[in-house]
Amino acid sequence: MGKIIEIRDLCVDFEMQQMRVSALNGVNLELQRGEVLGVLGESGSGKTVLLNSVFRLLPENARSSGEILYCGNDILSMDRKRAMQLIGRHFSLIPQGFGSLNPFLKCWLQISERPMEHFNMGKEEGYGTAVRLLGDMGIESPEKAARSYRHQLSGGMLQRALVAMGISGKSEAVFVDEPTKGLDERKKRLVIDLLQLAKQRTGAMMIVSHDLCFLKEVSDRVCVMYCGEVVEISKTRDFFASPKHPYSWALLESLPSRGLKPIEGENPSMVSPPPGCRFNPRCSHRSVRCLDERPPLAEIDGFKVRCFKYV
Amino acid sequence: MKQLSPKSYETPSQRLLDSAPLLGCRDVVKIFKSYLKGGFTALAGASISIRRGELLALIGESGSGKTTLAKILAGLIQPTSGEVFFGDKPLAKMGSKDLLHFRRKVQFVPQYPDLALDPTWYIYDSIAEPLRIHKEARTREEELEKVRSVSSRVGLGLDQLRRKPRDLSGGELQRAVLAKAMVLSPDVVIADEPTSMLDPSTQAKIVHQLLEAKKENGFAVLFVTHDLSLAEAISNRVCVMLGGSIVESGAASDVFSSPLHPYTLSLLSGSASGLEMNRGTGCPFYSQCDARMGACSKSSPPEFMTGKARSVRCWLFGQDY
Amino acid sequence: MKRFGYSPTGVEWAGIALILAVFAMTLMSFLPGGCFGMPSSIPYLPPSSSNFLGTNDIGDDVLAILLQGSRVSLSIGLLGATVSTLFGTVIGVFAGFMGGTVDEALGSITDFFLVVPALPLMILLAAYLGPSFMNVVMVIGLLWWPTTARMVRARARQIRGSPFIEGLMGVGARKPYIMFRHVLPNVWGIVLARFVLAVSSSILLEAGLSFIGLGDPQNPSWGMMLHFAMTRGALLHGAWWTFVPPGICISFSSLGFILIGMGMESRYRSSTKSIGDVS
Amino acid sequence: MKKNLLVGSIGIAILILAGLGFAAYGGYFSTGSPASNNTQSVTKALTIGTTNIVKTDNFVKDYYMGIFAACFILDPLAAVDQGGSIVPYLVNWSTADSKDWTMTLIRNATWHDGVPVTAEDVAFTITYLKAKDPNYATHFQFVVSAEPLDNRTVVVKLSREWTSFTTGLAATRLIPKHVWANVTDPATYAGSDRNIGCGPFTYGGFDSASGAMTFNANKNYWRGAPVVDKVTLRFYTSTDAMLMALKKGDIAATYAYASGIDPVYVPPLLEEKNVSFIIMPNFGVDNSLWFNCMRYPYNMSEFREAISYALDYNGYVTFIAAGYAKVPTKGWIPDSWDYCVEKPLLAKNASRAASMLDSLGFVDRDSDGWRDFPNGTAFTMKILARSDIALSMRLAELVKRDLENIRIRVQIIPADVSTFQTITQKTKDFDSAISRTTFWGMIMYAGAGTLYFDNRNMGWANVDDPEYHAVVDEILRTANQSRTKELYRRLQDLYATNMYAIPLYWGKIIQPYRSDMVGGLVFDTMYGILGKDTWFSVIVK
Repeated sequence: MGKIIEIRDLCVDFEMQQMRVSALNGVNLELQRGEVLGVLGESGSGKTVLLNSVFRLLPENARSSGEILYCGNDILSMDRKRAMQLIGRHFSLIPQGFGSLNPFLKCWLQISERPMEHFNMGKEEGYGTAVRLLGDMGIESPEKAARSYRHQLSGGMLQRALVAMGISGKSEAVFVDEPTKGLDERKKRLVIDLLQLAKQRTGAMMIVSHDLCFLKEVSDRVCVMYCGEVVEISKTRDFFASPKHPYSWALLESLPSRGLKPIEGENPSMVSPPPGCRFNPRCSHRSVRCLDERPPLAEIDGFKVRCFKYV
Repeated sequence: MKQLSPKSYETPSQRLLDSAPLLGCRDVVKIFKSYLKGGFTALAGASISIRRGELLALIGESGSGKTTLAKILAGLIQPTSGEVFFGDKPLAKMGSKDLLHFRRKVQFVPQYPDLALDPTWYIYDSIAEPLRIHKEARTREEELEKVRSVSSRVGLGLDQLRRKPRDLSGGELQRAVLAKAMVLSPDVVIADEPTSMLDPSTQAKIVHQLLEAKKENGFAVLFVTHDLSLAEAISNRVCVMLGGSIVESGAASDVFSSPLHPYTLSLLSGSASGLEMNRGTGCPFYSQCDARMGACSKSSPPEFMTGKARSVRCWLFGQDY
Repeated sequence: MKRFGYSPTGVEWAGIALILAVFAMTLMSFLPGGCFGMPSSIPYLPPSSSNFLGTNDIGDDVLAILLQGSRVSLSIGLLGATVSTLFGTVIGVFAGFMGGTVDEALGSITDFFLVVPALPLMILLAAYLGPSFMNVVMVIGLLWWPTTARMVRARARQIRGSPFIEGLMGVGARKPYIMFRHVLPNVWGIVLARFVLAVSSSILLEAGLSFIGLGDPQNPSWGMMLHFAMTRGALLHGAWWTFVPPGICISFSSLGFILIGMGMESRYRSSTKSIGDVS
Repeated sequence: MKKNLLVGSIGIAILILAGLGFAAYGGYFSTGSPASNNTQSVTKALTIGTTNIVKTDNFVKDYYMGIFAACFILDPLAAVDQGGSIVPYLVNWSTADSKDWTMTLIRNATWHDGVPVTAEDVAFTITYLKAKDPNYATHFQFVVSAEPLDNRTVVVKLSREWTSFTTGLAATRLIPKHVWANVTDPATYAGSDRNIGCGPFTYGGFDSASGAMTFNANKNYWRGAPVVDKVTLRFYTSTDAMLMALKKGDIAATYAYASGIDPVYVPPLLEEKNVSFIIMPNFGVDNSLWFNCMRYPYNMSEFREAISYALDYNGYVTFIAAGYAKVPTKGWIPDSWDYCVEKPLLAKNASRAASMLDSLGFVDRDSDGWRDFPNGTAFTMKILARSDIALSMRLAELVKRDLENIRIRVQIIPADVSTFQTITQKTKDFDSAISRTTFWGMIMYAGAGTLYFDNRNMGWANVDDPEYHAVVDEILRTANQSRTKELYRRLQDLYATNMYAIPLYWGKIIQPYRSDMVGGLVFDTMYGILGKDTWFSVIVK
């Protein structure tokens, strides 16, 4: 198992008027070949910023430090044009929602857009690829769907087209942004099936989501983010069986199937995060040490956790 | 906050089932006019009734018509045919005074909390607005008192009341929307997927606050959701919606432990694939049903009662009666 | 993410500076006569220490007239913009919120005025009504509202469709109440931006009307200064001081309002994106 | 999108500034290339610029087309000599009692289409124009009938004695009966023969797009063929543009009917070595302040006199006429007329004006700084001015400034030419007005400007004074020249004492031309350099 992407000490700040918002604080993470990594976090945890940093999509007011290594090349510090080329050739993105589909382009054009641009795929080949992919996804008449526009397709078909977009052409890693947001159970089911299909066609996959049940089904490893920090990285099975970090534990407890217990307190402000462990104001296990010392991301028995409980 | 288990909210179902329906509708059909496609049938004869003090979960996936049904019950849109009644009076025959009473007693909580409040108003004013419209508060002090008490019930502090919607998080917004719905002390709160856009921990918090408030004030809740586990955790009674009609209803414990309709079964087993629903004649689930019969494709099954307050729309149960 | 209080960008600062300059000119024009040079007995006197900007064809001090002209341009600009914005907002809100037949009727009126070529009609109207301050204001007001009405209507429609209005209906609020208390405050940003842009257009239109001799002779404006410079031989005299200053004033004052208006409009757009995203 | 708009608007602003800058120095750049006129070629052509813009080439409908038709293609019945007297041109006349006039054709004129001019045409012209053209309705107001006696004689019968009937003949443009006899509405007639006359030029055509009208020499003119073969009129919307064209040599001379160019243009032109000027005394009063003498308080001669002391006549001479004018006398009639009598010069005397107004009761009663009516209500003097003449508006502003100095609140009412005429001649709803008079107007009716004063005629001043009416009536009946002169003196006494109108300045008619391109221009009292005599003496260089 090799590492496809290694993120080292990634910090991202946004410069607003008069203040600095820290969105990511020293994130260390790697995406292994062949795995599905689920990045779990609630809104404001910085998971989307993480995704955007990998794709060099951060807005102008963002200041980043640290490294994002792909085959030893730092994507973050690379010349922008080269970086975009590298990202385009090796990574692909399944965006969130149908809004990212261009309403004025036919479906197949969008599915094959990336290989056509980065691998000199011809138009006919592109069309063929799109039809084949859509067929593999379980669409009964893929030719018709490939020639349709956004508004002519149903929700399920669009979902398939989105995933097809992500896996058309060769890619080392597929990144998926919140694939289940606002979807009902049956659609979620479909997405899970589709992603399983997609997993077989790519090197690795990273899924960003806040949907615990969904990640439980698709991911191999889970990385839990809280307030711009990675607080736990575990195997999925272990995580759902026995979460290590108090936050992970509380998060699982808040699921309807596990008692619907809310986490006390509010998400902390990103402008002035609490000192020490960022979870300490809401933590039921906090000690004096947690108040002013930031716990390290300790590695124990194959999982990593940022809590003094385990140090 | 004390630890709560879902069962602690359950009131003896028998008592609930005996009481007269508070708000309900009979055979409601709603066809949205469309110049291009010649109309879209969102509701095909749905009947539902909400009883005093219960928490009724309306389960359905997107496109099943649950939001339309919720809005019709809240009096926000007019049904094409069928009848909505509040108490014993049909909505269509209400005078302006009765209608005002209805508006006060039935409150609607929309799906997107970030759009449910006027972005230019302070949260306090938005929450106080129903009081002002219905002239419920005689003085500023009384209004302040009412707004504060209802806000603290959902966990909103004075600090948040002084802000505008854009300065609040999604969870805080949804709380404000809840507070606004509860400020008139309604009899029924219709919540249209109030937590579908929220994070799990926030969802848990909001649901708790809703349930706490319900317990204190005793209003009934129609909780529209597509989240089965959430529905199972909180509801007394469940209606499952499919293709514009209610295919199964009954006490929550019964439905979740022994689902009758094949669709409910497939939902609970998580095996439902993403195939499209049948929009033609016959049962909407016909094309995917494992137990389909000849009758299923010809006509839509009527409601069969399989027990007290338990009904299902499936030809499978037709022979029993 | 939280938003912060109003802090102008560089472009808007430039606009504010220009507008402040115009206001300063207007304030200075109220200083007692003679502060800026007395009328001279010599026409087309070049700039000198006694007349900073020289004199015009009838020996008036150009600087004094220029300052007085700022009053006219500013007041016509503001009044014309007020009339047009008021009209546009009322029609826009009404059409957008009521929808249906009301919307269609008002919409076709708006469209009619949109396609009518404004400038020729304006010249015609101004010529017919006769040159007077209020007429110029009315002409500008009557012909500038359709674009405002359309933008306000679009926004009002958007607001009408958003859940909070639906919620208000559910609470039992009446339509006029919703229109005044909720729709109006929500179109306010766009109205304000349109107002500022309309001020700029009014200044330019007034200058145009005055330049072709349809201005109000009681209130000499910058456009009228240009008019008399052009019709009384300032060009041949090479008396640049009679027409360059009013030209600069017209361009810069309208530019100032344009800059601010555009800034406000883009600010407004970015702040209301979220409502537009969800249908 | 937004950025484009921004860049665009800044770009426009810069363009405007650049344009202004260029315009500022444009005067120096365009000293112009010498004219390329083909003096040696077969045709001698002359191009003349004018700001009197013709909109349609129908001389009944279009005022300025009427002027140019009279200059080029039509002949008058009588002419005006250098001293302003009416002399025979196409016809001579005699009368015994100033009521029945016998007119005799004295020239062998032919129409442009070869038909000879007969007495029929003369009689037809008088009756037709009186009936169809509102201007001639006043010119021939006392005409009862005009009948041809034979081929060369016409008898005109008047309803009353009218010694100055012949002045109308100088204004009459003889038109062919065979063209117009069947035309019911001459103002809309568009037949190809509409511009047939018997004048020195035939009509060449009008291009309204390029703003040019041409006339070709009539070789069969009864005075012989004109010296130039072709005259082109170029129309300019502004004097500036016209004078630029003159400097560049695009046009050889400029023309403006009855007024010449605005004198403020003269000083900068003096530096041009090839530009010369024809400067002639103006027989009209350049500009007067006319009072509505039947409206309170302008019906009080003391009030009018008080106003006359408030005005700064030297200022008008400087600012409006650029020095090419005189301060007028109280007698109103310009000293270019030989019957002008010496009267005291008008002069500003603000304290006297103020004390006169005080004694009339026009004092500031509500202490707002402005004088009020004696009964205490606010007083505003309204001045009607021609909005289409920049000079007129400027003059109104100067008058306003002077009156405001003696604390009279003034409002300028701008009016275009037709509105001005309607208000002053028909509705009479005005306080005062500023306007010029023309030579033409000065000789009409009883002469000496009576046309403009007498409320029984155009009567801008709306004079209802029986004494004045008596003098006018006597002039109309009197055939005796010396008696008429005596009566004109009497009129000037009345003007001086009653101040029905205050002359603001007596100016000059100034027409610049290129001395290197044209010479021998003759100044006609009525039509300036476009008078008939010019065409027989002009030298095209």
